[in-house]
Amino acid sequence: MSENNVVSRYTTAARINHWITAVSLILLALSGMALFHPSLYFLTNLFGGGQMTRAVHPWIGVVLFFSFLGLFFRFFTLNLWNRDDTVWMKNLGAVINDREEGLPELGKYNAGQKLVFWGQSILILLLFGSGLVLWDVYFEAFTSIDQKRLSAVVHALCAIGAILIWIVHVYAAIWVKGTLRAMTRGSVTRGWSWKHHRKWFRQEVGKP
Amino acid sequence: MTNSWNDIKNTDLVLIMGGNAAEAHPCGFKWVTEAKANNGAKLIVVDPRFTRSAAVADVYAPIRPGTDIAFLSGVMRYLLANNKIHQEYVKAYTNASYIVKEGFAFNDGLFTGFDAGRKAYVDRSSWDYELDDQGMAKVDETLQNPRCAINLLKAHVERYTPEMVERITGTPKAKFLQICEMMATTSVPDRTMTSMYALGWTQHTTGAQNIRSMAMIQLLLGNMGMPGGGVNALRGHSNVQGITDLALLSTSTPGYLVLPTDRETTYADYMKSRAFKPLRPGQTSFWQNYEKFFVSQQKSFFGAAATKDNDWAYDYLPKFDTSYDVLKMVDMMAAGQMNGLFCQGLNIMLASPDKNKVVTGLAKLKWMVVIDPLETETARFWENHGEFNNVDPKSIQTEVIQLPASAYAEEEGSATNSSRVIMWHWKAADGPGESKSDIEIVSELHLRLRALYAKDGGAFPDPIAKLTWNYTRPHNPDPAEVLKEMNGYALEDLPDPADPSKVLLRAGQLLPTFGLMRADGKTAGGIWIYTGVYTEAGNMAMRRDAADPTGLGIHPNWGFSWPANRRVLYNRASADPDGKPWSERKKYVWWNGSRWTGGDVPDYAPTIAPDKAVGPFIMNQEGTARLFARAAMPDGPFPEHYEPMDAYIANPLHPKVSTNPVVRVFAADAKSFGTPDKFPLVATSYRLAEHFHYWTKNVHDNAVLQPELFVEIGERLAKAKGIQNGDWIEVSSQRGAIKAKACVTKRIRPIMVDGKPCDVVGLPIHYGFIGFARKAHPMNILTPSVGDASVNTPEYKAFLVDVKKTTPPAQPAVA
Amino acid sequence: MATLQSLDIRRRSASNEAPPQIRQNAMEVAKLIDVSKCIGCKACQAACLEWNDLKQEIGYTDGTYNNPTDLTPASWTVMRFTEYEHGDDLEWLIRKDGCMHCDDPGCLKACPAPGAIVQYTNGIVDFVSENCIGCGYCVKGCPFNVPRISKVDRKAYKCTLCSDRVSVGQAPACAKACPTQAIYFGSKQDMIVHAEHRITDLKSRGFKNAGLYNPPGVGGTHVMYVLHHADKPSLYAGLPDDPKISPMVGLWKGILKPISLAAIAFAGVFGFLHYITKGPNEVSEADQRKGDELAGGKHS
Amino acid sequence: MAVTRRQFMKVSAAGLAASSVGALGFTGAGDALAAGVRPFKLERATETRNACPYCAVACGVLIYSLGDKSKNAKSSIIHVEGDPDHPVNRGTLCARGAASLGYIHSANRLKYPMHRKPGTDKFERVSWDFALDRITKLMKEDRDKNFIAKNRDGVTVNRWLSTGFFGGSSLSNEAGYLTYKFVRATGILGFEDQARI
Repeated sequence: MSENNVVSRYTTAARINHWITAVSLILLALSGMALFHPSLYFLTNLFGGGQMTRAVHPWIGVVLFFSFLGLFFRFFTLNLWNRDDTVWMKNLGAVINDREEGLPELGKYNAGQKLVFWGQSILILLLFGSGLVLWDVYFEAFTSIDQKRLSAVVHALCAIGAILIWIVHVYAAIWVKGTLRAMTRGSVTRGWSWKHHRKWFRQEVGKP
Repeated sequence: MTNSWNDIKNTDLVLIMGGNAAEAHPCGFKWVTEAKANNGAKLIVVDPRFTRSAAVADVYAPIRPGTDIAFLSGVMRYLLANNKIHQEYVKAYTNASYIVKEGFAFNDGLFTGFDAGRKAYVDRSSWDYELDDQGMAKVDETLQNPRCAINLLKAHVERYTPEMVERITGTPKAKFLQICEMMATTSVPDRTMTSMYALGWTQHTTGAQNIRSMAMIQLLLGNMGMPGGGVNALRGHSNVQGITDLALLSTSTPGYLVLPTDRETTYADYMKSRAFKPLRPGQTSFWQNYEKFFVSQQKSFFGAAATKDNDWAYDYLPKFDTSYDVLKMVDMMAAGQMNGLFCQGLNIMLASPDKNKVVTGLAKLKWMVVIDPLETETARFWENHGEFNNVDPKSIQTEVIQLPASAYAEEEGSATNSSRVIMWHWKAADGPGESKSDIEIVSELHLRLRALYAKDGGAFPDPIAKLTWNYTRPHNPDPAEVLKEMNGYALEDLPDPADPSKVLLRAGQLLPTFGLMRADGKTAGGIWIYTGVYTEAGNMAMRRDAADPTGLGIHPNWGFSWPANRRVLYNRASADPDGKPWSERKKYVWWNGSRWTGGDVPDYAPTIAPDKAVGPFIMNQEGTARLFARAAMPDGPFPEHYEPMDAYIANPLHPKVSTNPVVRVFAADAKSFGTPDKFPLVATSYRLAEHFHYWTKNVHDNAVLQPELFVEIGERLAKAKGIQNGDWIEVSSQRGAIKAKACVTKRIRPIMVDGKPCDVVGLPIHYGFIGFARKAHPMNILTPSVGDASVNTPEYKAFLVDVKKTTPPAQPAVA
Repeated sequence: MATLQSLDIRRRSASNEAPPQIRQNAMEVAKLIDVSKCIGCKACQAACLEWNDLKQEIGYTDGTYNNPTDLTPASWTVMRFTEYEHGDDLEWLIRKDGCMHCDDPGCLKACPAPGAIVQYTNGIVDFVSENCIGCGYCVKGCPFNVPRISKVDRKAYKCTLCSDRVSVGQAPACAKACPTQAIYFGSKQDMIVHAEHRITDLKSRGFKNAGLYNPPGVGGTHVMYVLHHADKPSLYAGLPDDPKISPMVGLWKGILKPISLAAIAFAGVFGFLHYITKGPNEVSEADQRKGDELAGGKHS
Repeated sequence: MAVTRRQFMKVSAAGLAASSVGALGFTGAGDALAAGVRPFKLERATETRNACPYCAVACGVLIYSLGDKSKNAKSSIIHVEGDPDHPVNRGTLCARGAASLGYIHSANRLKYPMHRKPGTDKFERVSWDFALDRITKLMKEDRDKNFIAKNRDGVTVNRWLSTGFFGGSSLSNEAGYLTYKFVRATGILGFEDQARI
């Protein structure tokens, strides 16, 4: 399992998969927000102007969808909800205030991470579906204008949801020191593992 | 048009029947909408189909194609029976009181004088008035004599009861009577009705009589010569009026003069039958001036070569034995009797009925010249276009020369619209490629032919060699110079007949009016009715003063309206016999105590006082209009309903004489007529608002607006035949079959004819195998090669077909 | 006519910049389409194609008089023919379809590209192609289903009310061409007055429900109809009875925009405050030790 | 909704202002309020008065062409619209007239004299001289052979029946008049236009 003083947390493939997803999501958020709010329209310059932004956004969406699909199948079993998660959630206040001592030992993911996982899974599915409805270049003929209007609202709401979750996800990674390296180097420190995902750590140690 | 486009705004009631003005003449139809919006006018549309004119009508009535005379005769019966006629007008301005010869009669569908062998009214002598010993027509002012024209008319139309009208025309009785009542409201002096018709009335074997029926109604109602009245032919091409005036017609010469027949062996014979003497005392009988117009015309054509000694070059004109009209020429071509043909802007392959017969004829020609701005089917009749024109070029030995002509925008000149207004147009740019104007092409042909005859001699070269062509630029004459020649000028000084010491006009000066034309060779003028269009004051066709001082839409200083810049014909009739307007509301031209005055040029000698009792219809020998036509029509002095040649039913009035008995049928076509057992549907052809004849399929945007041939059928018929909207269907007639897409519509409903439902099929004419619109079978594959008894206009508007579902046509490999 | 030439901007899509508000008295123009006078001749369609240099593809007939069968990027107006049978009577209702130039334009509201859709002070709603990004949001914003996106350049197109002609004091090409004055153009006030005359005439001819179509749901329009059956606009090939900007679009382009940005901002601010008040969540020495122990007592 | 549109917009505006802090300074005020109306294309085009070529309403049209007819500018027609002065059409045009620019520039306009030899399946381009000489030669051959000077009764009839002429009905009067003179002088009786059909 581990070599020296670190614990392996993500394989290279998983990390690549994550970062493709992450980059896609950021680009989608930037291009999407550019088209969503006039104050952010200047962001279209990042993509080569309005026409280009409109054109590439859905394609990035396709990349994100399939990339996220990879993450989903990679991790969904680990993100199944259990009794400990419920306890953890009930003590969210303690978590936010960095007082995790009394909480149950956690597996690879805590309830917050699982919520991020399931939240993004559902939202990306909805974004993908509503995005296809809005993707007039190829799919204009398949839906009515009313369906497109509904999709636009769903797409916007889901996008905001996804961005908010993403903010939580990123902030958590920044706030919880030692997290980031899991996705940059693939490993975490033993101390980090002990502190945040002790049950998982025990399993990892117990592996032959 | 007896009146003008603008005059329509003065009307109180518009009858569109035998036409579809909204689609065929949208910008003229504007004046109908103006009359409706600003004059409270009502619009009646009578048509086999609920057209786009009907879409804005107050009343629409369906009618079976080819039964207009029955409808209109029924109207006349209604007006006469209910005394809804303009009594004083009818009495004073028509021949109602004239006594018709005892011998005249009408029995079992035939007037007196019919020769069954020659299928003609050979002896029309009974179709005339009783004359007194002065040669004047006898009249009975009290109208009591049963032989008075109006009493004979009453008896003639008595058979056209509303029930009979419904039985023949399919128009529901209630609708018919509603329309009669509306029309009857215009029999009062201060209300008028206008009639707007087009090919829907002319393209029948009874075409001329259709129009005559309407003219009679307008006379009974007192609507002729009135603002907002008249009988208005809405003509087809931009200058078809001018070209008709100029007599590009087999037996005419310009200005409605007539070519001699080979029975008129001498000039004296010819003139004898033209000099129409008055039939009532003191009448104008304007055609008495015929010789002045004829001689001036010959002087224009042949200059010094036309002299009194050679009877003004009488023999330079061909004499006709029969009318060589379109149908006759096609028949001759198909019989191999013609070698050469020119098609100058006329797409004969689509324009003449029975396309297969036309193509047979074209293929038998030795040579054909096509002069046109556009590609035409005619020019490429020898080209294989799959099933749309399935011919073998190798087997067609016709030599074809196609010459590119410039179009309207690329040349200047004048044109005459349907209101008889001659207007100038200016050149905007050169034509494409090497195209030349028609003027240049015709000039080149004439000069080269003339040179050949000068060099080699040949058959009777005189008229060619002596034809005046002394234009400044003979190879491409200036249109203004040509218009001057048409207008006419003095060849010698013209002394004033009242005071011989004075000169009215110096030699070389342009004639201000045809009143100055002379029969002694001192004046020249190509077309007398145009005289006044180009005077010493300048080119009147160029006038562009749009002012309308009376507000009646006269616009007297816009262009030049022939004759004599008159906008409404017979306008003397707008005033009562005392010269006072019939009503203040319809005031137009009146006697002011010393002369005729008003907003328009009076159609009358300007200083003849009313008490001289000179009739307003000065072109007629009687001075009055004719309810009884005398021998002017070959098929009867009264209109009579005859079935179209493709007869849907046996004529209920006289089944033994079902169709027009004097129609000319060529031997080759004797078996080409359909019968209802094989072709149980009544078809009619028509034009669409989006297209102009066969031209605009070459215009991208028009092809966009109506891209493809369709056939309109009613829902009942579609259901019976299992046809859905947009299905391909085959339409067949005795002449052939075409494929087209079905347009299933509520706008064609079955009508009850002679007790059984009759379905109408509508066929737009515009499509062929040349152009940007979808290729199609020319629709004239279906139409019969037979024409009107008077003028041989083909019967495009009523024929029998059948329809069935079919497969799409195979598209030819090469587009 | 000077005011007709004023094409000052009243609204501009996706812009925070407030248009100049000083010039308030520009004459509002309108096109009045009198359906009762329309003969469906398609002169307006031809004039529109010609003036605007549009090259519509040649289609096929579908067994009706509707050609082209729908609005397209190159056909900014089409005639829609409806055969309306009631009892024994038949009416052929012919409506010229095209942009209505709403006073409260849904397209402009939906458009995300700054300046791609503008509304001039004279009421014309115009698409400015160079700013258009082809997203199709205008299609979703429009209550009349008018804008069309070109497959060639992915830009939105519709009737401009011939803003180029109006800007030099000319009537739109369709209005000028219309043979029967079924299309009439002038100030909106004049058009309303003219419509009243027409309605009076129609009522005298038995159309008791004749009226003006100037739907308040979109603040009125600068293309109005005189209808013989103003009580049933939908008879005319589905003209909306009571058009409004869809509530979906209202939500999407209205309250959702500020709320969303606020939520994102809030999340960011919350994180920042959390960080500076609570400090980072770091692994303690003790945790590190325990971790090492668990892993086998190795030290780092 | 209880909120009116105006109130709603105010709320939106406030929210917008609050939420767009991060975007301040980026909204390109420079290009903000310029909106490009398509330039009026007839500004200095040459206007020529003409008449619509189609039906016999003969509407007045204004033809606009490129260039000012100066020596070095080749006129080319760019637009056709109704002549507002013309009493009949008063500036209006129908679907045919309004699209007549497409007739002027139709790809199916004829540009050169063409000749189809008997039995062949194509037109070949020829010179005007060839075409005109060929036509007059064919005319003379047929006329000299088939001209009827006298009928069976010995009456001078001077007619030529084996060649016919279908004339256009959209020619100018002047072209029609010259056509009449040219054709009638040859003795042709089979001479018709669109009027009858």
